[in-house]
Amino acid sequence: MFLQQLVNSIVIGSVYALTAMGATLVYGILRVLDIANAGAYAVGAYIGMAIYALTGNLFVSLIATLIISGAIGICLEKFIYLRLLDKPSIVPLITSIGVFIFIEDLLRLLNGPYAKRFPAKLPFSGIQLSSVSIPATWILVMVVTAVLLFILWYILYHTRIGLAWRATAQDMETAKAMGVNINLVVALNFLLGYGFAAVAGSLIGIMYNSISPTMGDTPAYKMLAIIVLGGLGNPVGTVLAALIIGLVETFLGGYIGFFLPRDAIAFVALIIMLLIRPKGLFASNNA
Amino acid sequence: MILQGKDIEKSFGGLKALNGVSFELGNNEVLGIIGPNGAGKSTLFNIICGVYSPTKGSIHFEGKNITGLKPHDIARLGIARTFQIAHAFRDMTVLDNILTALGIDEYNGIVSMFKLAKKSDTVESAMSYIELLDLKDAANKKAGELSLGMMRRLEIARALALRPKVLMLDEPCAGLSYDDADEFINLISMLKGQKISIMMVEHNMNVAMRACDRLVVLNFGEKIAEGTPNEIQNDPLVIEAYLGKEE
Amino acid sequence: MYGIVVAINVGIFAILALSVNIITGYAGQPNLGQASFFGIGAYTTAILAGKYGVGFLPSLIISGFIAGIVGLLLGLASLRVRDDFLAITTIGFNFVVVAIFQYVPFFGASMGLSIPPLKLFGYPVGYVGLFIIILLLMLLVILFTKRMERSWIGIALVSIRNNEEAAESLGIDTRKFKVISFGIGTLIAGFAGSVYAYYMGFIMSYNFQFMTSITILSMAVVGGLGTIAGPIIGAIVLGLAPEIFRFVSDYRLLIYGAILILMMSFQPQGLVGDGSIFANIVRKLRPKTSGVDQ
Amino acid sequence: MEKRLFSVISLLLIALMVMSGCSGNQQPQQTQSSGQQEQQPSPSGEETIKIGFFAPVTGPAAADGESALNSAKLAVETINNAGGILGKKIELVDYDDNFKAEQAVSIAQKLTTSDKVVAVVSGSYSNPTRAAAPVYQQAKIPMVSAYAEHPDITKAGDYIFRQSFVGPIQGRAGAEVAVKKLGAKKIAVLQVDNDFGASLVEGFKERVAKLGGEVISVDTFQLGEKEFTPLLTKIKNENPDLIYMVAYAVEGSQIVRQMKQLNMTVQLLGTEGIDATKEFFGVLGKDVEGLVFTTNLNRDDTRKVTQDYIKNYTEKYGFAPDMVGASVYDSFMVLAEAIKLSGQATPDAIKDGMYKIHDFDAVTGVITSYNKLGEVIKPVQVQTVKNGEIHFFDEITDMEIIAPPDIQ
Amino acid sequence: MLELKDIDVFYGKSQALHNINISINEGEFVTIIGANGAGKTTIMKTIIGLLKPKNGSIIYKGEDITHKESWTRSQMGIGYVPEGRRVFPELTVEENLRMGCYNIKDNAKIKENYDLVYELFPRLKERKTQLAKTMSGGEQQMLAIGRALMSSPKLLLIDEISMGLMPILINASLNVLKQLNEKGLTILLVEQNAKKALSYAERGYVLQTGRIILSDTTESLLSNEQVKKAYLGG
Repeated sequence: MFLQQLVNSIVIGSVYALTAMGATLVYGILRVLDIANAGAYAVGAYIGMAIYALTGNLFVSLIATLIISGAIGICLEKFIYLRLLDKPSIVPLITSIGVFIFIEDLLRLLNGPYAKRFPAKLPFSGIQLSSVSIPATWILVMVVTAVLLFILWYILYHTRIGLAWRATAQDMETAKAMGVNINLVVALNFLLGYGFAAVAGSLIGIMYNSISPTMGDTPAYKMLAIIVLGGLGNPVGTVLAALIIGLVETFLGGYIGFFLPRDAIAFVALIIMLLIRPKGLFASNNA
Repeated sequence: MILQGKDIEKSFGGLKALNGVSFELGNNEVLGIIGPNGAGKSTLFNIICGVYSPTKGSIHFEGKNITGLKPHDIARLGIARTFQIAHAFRDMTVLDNILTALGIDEYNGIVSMFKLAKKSDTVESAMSYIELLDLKDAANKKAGELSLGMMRRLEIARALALRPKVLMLDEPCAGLSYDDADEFINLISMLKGQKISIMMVEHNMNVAMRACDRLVVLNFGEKIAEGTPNEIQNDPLVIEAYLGKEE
Repeated sequence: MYGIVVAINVGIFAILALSVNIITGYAGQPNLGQASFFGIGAYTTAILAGKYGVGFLPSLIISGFIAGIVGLLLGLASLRVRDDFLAITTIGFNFVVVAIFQYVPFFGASMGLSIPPLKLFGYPVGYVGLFIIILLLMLLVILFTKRMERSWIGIALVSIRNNEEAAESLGIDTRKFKVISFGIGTLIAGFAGSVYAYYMGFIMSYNFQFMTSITILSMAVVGGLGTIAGPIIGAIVLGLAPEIFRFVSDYRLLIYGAILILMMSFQPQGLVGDGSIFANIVRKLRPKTSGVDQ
Repeated sequence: MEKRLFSVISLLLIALMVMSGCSGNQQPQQTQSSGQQEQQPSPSGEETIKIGFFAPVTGPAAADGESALNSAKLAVETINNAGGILGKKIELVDYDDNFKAEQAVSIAQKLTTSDKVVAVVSGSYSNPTRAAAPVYQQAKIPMVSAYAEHPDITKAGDYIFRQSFVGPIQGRAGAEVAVKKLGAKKIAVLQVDNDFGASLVEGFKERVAKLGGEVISVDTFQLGEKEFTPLLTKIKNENPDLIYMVAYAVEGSQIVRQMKQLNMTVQLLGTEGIDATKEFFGVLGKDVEGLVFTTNLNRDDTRKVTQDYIKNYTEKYGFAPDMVGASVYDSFMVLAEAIKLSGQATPDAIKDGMYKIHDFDAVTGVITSYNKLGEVIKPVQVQTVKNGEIHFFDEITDMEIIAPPDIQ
Repeated sequence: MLELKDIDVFYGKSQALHNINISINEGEFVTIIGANGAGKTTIMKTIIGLLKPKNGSIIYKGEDITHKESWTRSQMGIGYVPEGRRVFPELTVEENLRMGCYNIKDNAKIKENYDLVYELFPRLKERKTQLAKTMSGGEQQMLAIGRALMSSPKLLLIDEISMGLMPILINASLNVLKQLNEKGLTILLVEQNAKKALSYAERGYVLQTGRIILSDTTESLLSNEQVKKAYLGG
């Protein structure tokens, strides 16, 4: 049972990591708490399902989901966020909540309120050990998360544009003067930020074989707790925080028992942490 | 002597920003702290005002040790300050900016903080500071709409409204034009007439030389010279610190 | 009657918007968890009036004070964090408070709590009576805010919002005033919660979720933070929006979202905030006054 | 320039809102089901009987809201096509409560004062229904709650009726099935943490104890929860004979799926919360084979009303109806019956008519009557899934179990 | 090579630069000196494009770049050492340098530039995997200069080379600049330390409160009393 719970927590943590990554990337560059990112999560699930239904190819649908949602993200950035950056931080926050409400309701109007199925056929089957069972969809989630995070890590730490991303997050002005086209970096940021959230949504849709317009509700707020625990804008910290929350939730909720609901655990952890270490568990010094 | 710093040392991380700096501000004196960029002037200034506490050493005000007090406590004792980058309350009118300082005795009590601020006597008193700094036409304007020169005057007016014994000015002339700076020097001499001791950090040497009775020169966190403007102007160490050494 | 019920709703939310305005508008501290204090007030009344038969006024007052005390504590804790971190702390607080209401049997847990109909001097108070009570409460809050705006505390809070460092340098203990603003703002939210409990007759944790906090804050922001008219106008606009748009019932939320986006994009200072179109018109129309209080 | 233009537009938008707010009060919007508009002459003033309706058409419970609204429209259409009642057509006045109690209260005011309906059906959850009930009671307009579970709803007064079983009844029925029919001794409970879950489990636990079974654990989860593997792993370890799942469709479908993924084969007993065509059976497909659940809609019911309803709904909306829809549909039918019985379409007459209902042939079973508290007395249906279809499993008629609470 | 024509720059409502006219020829070593707050950094930021002038134009190699973005200017060969160094604290030395040649795609050229910088500042090579924030002020200054050189600039803008540096390091840095200048790099140095700057540069401008008050060869500026006044008053 311990092993099974451990696997459970890794799957949950992977999903959280992928979901929170988008918001982390956006915060890293623009310093905006982007709740609308959870809208991309729901949009991604619908796009993924639609393209999968059309092509029957999971790989194609995930890539297309990433790109289409990323494009939506870029539009949001260009038409809405960019003009709000010099305003008090509460303004972009409320705007992003407005965007989130708008997206969710648009999905309901377009697709109806009922949950839909997302039955993906996977080319591999689950693993069954004596005490641990790992369904195929879990493997998919873990593998895709690992691959995406690896790609992100590779982009951030081994490519020119990734270097520019990190430099821009640290000092936008100097990065500009070094010849970095900030518009491009910000666009990439939204492409990846919204793309990742969308893929996370697709994966969740497949994993639970169910997508609905309101599926972004819980992630929208839990991801806030995770990105703060991870040190706001720190991608590596976010992954660690997501895994830790996955672990704590699984073991507190399913193993030991906790007097509050599972979803509250992340926030209890958040409040305790902020009181002890106000800049997040993995805050970098310049954040 | 009203304000005294003894052997002040301050490190940030491993870097020593100040190293054993002492100074004395006499009654009704204008003391200038000068030095090239990165000399530690602002650090010293902020230690006196309670923004930082020193790693070593102490600050004494009227014989009392005030080291480590919070900025608002220090303000209440009678040390007012201005800021290098204009810190006017931009959303508030000029009048309200001054009123903020006039409330110093009312902020402590739960009841007194609910007393009306704009009584005719307080407004009158605020207006007197506004007139003193020649801001009358702008009294009902938002501070954010003022020019930099006016904003600096507003900050001085606001600091004066605390009725301080010591006025600390952090680069009061940064970014000002000639005329504004000239006016500023007149203002300082006028304030001297009102028995206020002044300590200022200033980059504009023209102003520092003309406004100050005495200067303390810092370089790399240490005091390298102290004396009248005349002595300082001819001190080879100072000239070297500023203009550099000729090869 | 329908009009009165809608007005009661708008009135309660106007009080709430005014309450968050003291914390976020005047003192400049982001607070996205105001619904939790609204809830604390409502639950206190539900327990006092529902379980122990306590009368209206004592329930109202105790509810306000309990919310205010919890608010003071949150204010104290919040001194350690700033800006975005503070915003998220308040969100987290909201989730935890709702979770406690939802889980702890004393608070009715998942069954919610019922509140007996409001009676004053032995007579039942109908919606009209409630509306009058809310109007009175709102009037008190407005008068209080006006007084605050014109007194030293108001000046201190606005100066903190503008520039904390400078406020400190003028003898203002910024930490103390931030905590006080939390205390006052949450106290008022507690009052609103108490009246809300009587009005609804039944409360559940769901009513005080984070989205409610957002609704409250959006009203204050859309109307104009740091003003008195702003939160009230915001509450009217956003409070009436769901009622007005009933004829396009399917698109109501969509329109709500769009209003938030458009307002923030083009009038981020709110409808009557500084520099908004309305404020400029009013400023042009109003003769200049010296603003002296005798 | 562009900026200015947009701000003018947004201001206009707001001005428009304010203005329409002023006029909105005098002219309440009355929506009619779109499908029926051509079929029936447009109802005017005196000729129609106005029945109000509210459901969470937007917001987090939108799926149930739509099922409810669909059935409400179908019910009105069915009645009107059959010639109406007392020669008058029914006019539906429907509103969306956005899953919010405050909105349900203002809708209640709107329906009772400006819309002047003679009766109301609640197609919403407990929170809005419970908050609105006193308003209807005070206005003396009868309200039938279609499927809200909270026990306090009917306590608002004699004008408030419930068309579904009060929670503990279904819980008790579940216990009968679990222990007697399915032979379970050790039972694990997995419960949604709200009034629905709590009240069912209350009745279930009490009855299981009486029948000699044992509830070995009760685990709760939040509405909207997706991840049940931690809880299920724990339950798997406890090795129960049966899991009593009190959940709604979305969460329930995840529980079933994740049980499959964990290779759990233990018998599952569900409740009416999962009885949703699209959200549960549609999502699960074949994964749900063998499930037993208590509900009020018997798909195998051979009576004409039930079969007609299922057929008409499926034709009209393209998918099979569920328990929420059936309950709403019945609520309208019951109101129509009450009008017929009292011969008058006034609120008081309808209320009196409701208490006169006896052995009424409803979609969700034969209704014995309504008791003084306004609770329905009818058998509990037990269904099972065989070959991917929902079929009859049992029917609980024992009065000891199905007797609702009453006024003492 | 670079020409500033009638530049006015404002911060909000206050004017920071008044009618600035500067021109630099190819291969020159020009300095702008002036006390703190005179507007030196503002000029630099205006040239690199981080601030937009309200009036006037900037001509670089015959092209009007007044409305070009910073990154375009950088691509056109303007290197920049910002005031206070502004190295990227969380990047390694090597990554900081890589940022300098952000727009060079030719790997051989990049390698060549690395070699050049490491030759000029061997210390950087020793510390190439270290995070920039862990380095001393002097090393950070070297890094900032090295970073600017990585782009193979035609024109190098340096804002305050002396700030917070020990005199010996200032000389070392200036010597490096002189060397580079002799190899053909055009340099514009903004400096508070007037004597230092003037003894290395060929030509100088004196800036006071946002205005150019003097412009001459460095020899004559060194002997000009007005320069001392601009600093020490009198």
